[in-house]
Amino acid sequence: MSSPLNFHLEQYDGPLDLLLDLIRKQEINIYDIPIARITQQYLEYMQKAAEMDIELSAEFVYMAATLIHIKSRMLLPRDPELDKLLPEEDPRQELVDRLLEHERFKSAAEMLQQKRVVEEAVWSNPQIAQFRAEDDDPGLAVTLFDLVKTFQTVMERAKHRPVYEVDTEDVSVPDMIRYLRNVFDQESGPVSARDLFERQRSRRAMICLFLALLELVKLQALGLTQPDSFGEIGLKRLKGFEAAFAGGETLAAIEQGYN
Amino acid sequence: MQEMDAAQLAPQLSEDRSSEDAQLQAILEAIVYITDEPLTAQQIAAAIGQPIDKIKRLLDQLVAEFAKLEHGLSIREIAGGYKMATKAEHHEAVRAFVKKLTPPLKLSLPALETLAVIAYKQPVTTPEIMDIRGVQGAGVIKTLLDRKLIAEAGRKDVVGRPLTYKTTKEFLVQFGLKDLKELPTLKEFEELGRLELVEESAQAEPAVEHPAADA
Amino acid sequence: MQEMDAAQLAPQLSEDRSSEDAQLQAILEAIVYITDEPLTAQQIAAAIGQPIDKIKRLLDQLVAEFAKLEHGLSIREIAGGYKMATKAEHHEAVRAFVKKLTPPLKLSLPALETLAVIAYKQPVTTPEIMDIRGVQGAGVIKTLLDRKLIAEAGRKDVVGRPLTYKTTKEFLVQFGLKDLKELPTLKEFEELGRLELVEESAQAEPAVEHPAADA
Repeated sequence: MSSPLNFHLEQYDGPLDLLLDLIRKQEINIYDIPIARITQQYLEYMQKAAEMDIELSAEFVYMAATLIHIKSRMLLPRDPELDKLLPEEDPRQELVDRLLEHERFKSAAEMLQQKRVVEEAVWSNPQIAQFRAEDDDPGLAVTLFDLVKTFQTVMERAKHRPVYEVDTEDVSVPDMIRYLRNVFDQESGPVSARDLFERQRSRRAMICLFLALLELVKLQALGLTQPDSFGEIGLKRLKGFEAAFAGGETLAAIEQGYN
Repeated sequence: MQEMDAAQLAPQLSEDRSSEDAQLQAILEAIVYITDEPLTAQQIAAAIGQPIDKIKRLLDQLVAEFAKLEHGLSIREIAGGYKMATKAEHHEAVRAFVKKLTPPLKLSLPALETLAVIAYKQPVTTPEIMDIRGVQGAGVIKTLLDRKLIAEAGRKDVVGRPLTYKTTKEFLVQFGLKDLKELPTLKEFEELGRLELVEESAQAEPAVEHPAADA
Repeated sequence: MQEMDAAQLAPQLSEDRSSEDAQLQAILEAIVYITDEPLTAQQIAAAIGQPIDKIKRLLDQLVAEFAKLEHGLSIREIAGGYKMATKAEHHEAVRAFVKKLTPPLKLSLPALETLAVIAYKQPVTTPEIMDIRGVQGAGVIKTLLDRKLIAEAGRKDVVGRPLTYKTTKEFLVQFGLKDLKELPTLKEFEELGRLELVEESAQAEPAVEHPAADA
């Protein structure tokens, strides 16, 4: 019995490729694989590859073990009584299914390759650039009217918003506490601490804001968050927020302390 | 009747020739399409190894074919060569089509609000914008910068030296403004709103008067 | 005779309509000529403000017209849209004139196989692909991603939540496919394999029959 692979050692992309080649070259019925013969040829190939220093991947070894396992299962006699109760599947079935599935995708790959050959013989010469050069940028889906109207809405909103005006010259810590109360009355989510500080127009305002924050954190009206280490510090309203401003006493006490 | 006879005879006599002609004409069409520079009949004839007379005749046929009303392309003789192009009478339609293909930029409401604030209050810092809008979040500034509608305008001389922003020339172009002075003031806008109401009620009148005018 | 009567009546009844159709068809030809990305009938209909049914009908007419032997160009349906290109059968003649040759997309057999698995099984995970191919090695996945032939398609809701892959529009364009439905079914490949032996011996016949069918 001569192996079909005696004369040249082809490279295979994987064990399924090798098996399919063995089966197809010898015109073997894939639904009735002579497993002993194929296993022997498979192992011969692996040996030759080793002799020629061709490195085979782990899948080749795994497939060899699978083949030997199937071979041994086919050699084992089955209890005919058990077969009646629980007919055993052909031990080769799973392998055959995998081989057929693999072969279908090999054909699909070939079909794709043929389609590429056609595409490479087809050329296109679109002239859209000539028409595009004239108006480069897409227009805005907004008109000047929209712009003005939007600005008006913003200004209207600003007018009706209860804003606590902080006089930058003689701003105090209690001023800033009231300011923060205003901010967090509207914002339930975290607010960037940096944004708050950047809004301040004077050094004094920033210091007062900082002290006000400390007071509110101490009262557990506000909490500090920092999602990433060295990341942005955020401020968040806590459960104690309402309580801290409920009575006037706590605020009054703080006011006393700073005056 | 004579024509019919000729038509009946022709296929048998010249089937090979006409099929060969059709084949060659197809090749000419493909070649004229693919080349950007006008090709002379001579160049084509030499490249595909065919007599120049034949190529010239077939090119003329091709020119005549595309000259028909139902074709939007034409093969024109330019600088002694042949070149394919869209017909001039469809340029408007094609241009309008290309323009519609690139969808106009949509601005989100926060972006539009921010742009409006910058337009009217420039140069303005991010904290100031947020103050006016009463909203946190400066993410839209980047969008507007990317779309070149606004640009940085130096730092403001206050604590922290925050960056200021201004609108760009692109902004003027997009909104059809000659300069920033052309931006309507809010007062003008409010008056416009009042006029609109008047106009709307005025508009109904002619519709009522119309029959009377006719009579 | 009946046909002639109909033909004689037709021009007067529908002259306006057919001239309008010719005009529209010319515009479609020009549009399909200039565009680089395949355009859907819907896009075209929306952009030129015409009913989609009409546009579809005229596009089909245009496709049929250019499919004729005497045309070297064709209007192909690719990736759900229409695009003009030279016919593949004239590639030899055209190649001599093509200046900017598109770099051929050379894919290794393993890459093509992987692409085939993704095309048929999408969305599919790397382990599933390796299972079918019987080989480890996700290296080709990166190649396919780099060439934009495949894209990530979310995570599969199984242990480890592996990424899944799908083919892209670029895949359809590169392989000249109208849509994924145009791919032959896997079952067809199986039958094809079985038929191959039978067909090989029979292959000579259709080639002989072809001219007879034309006459």
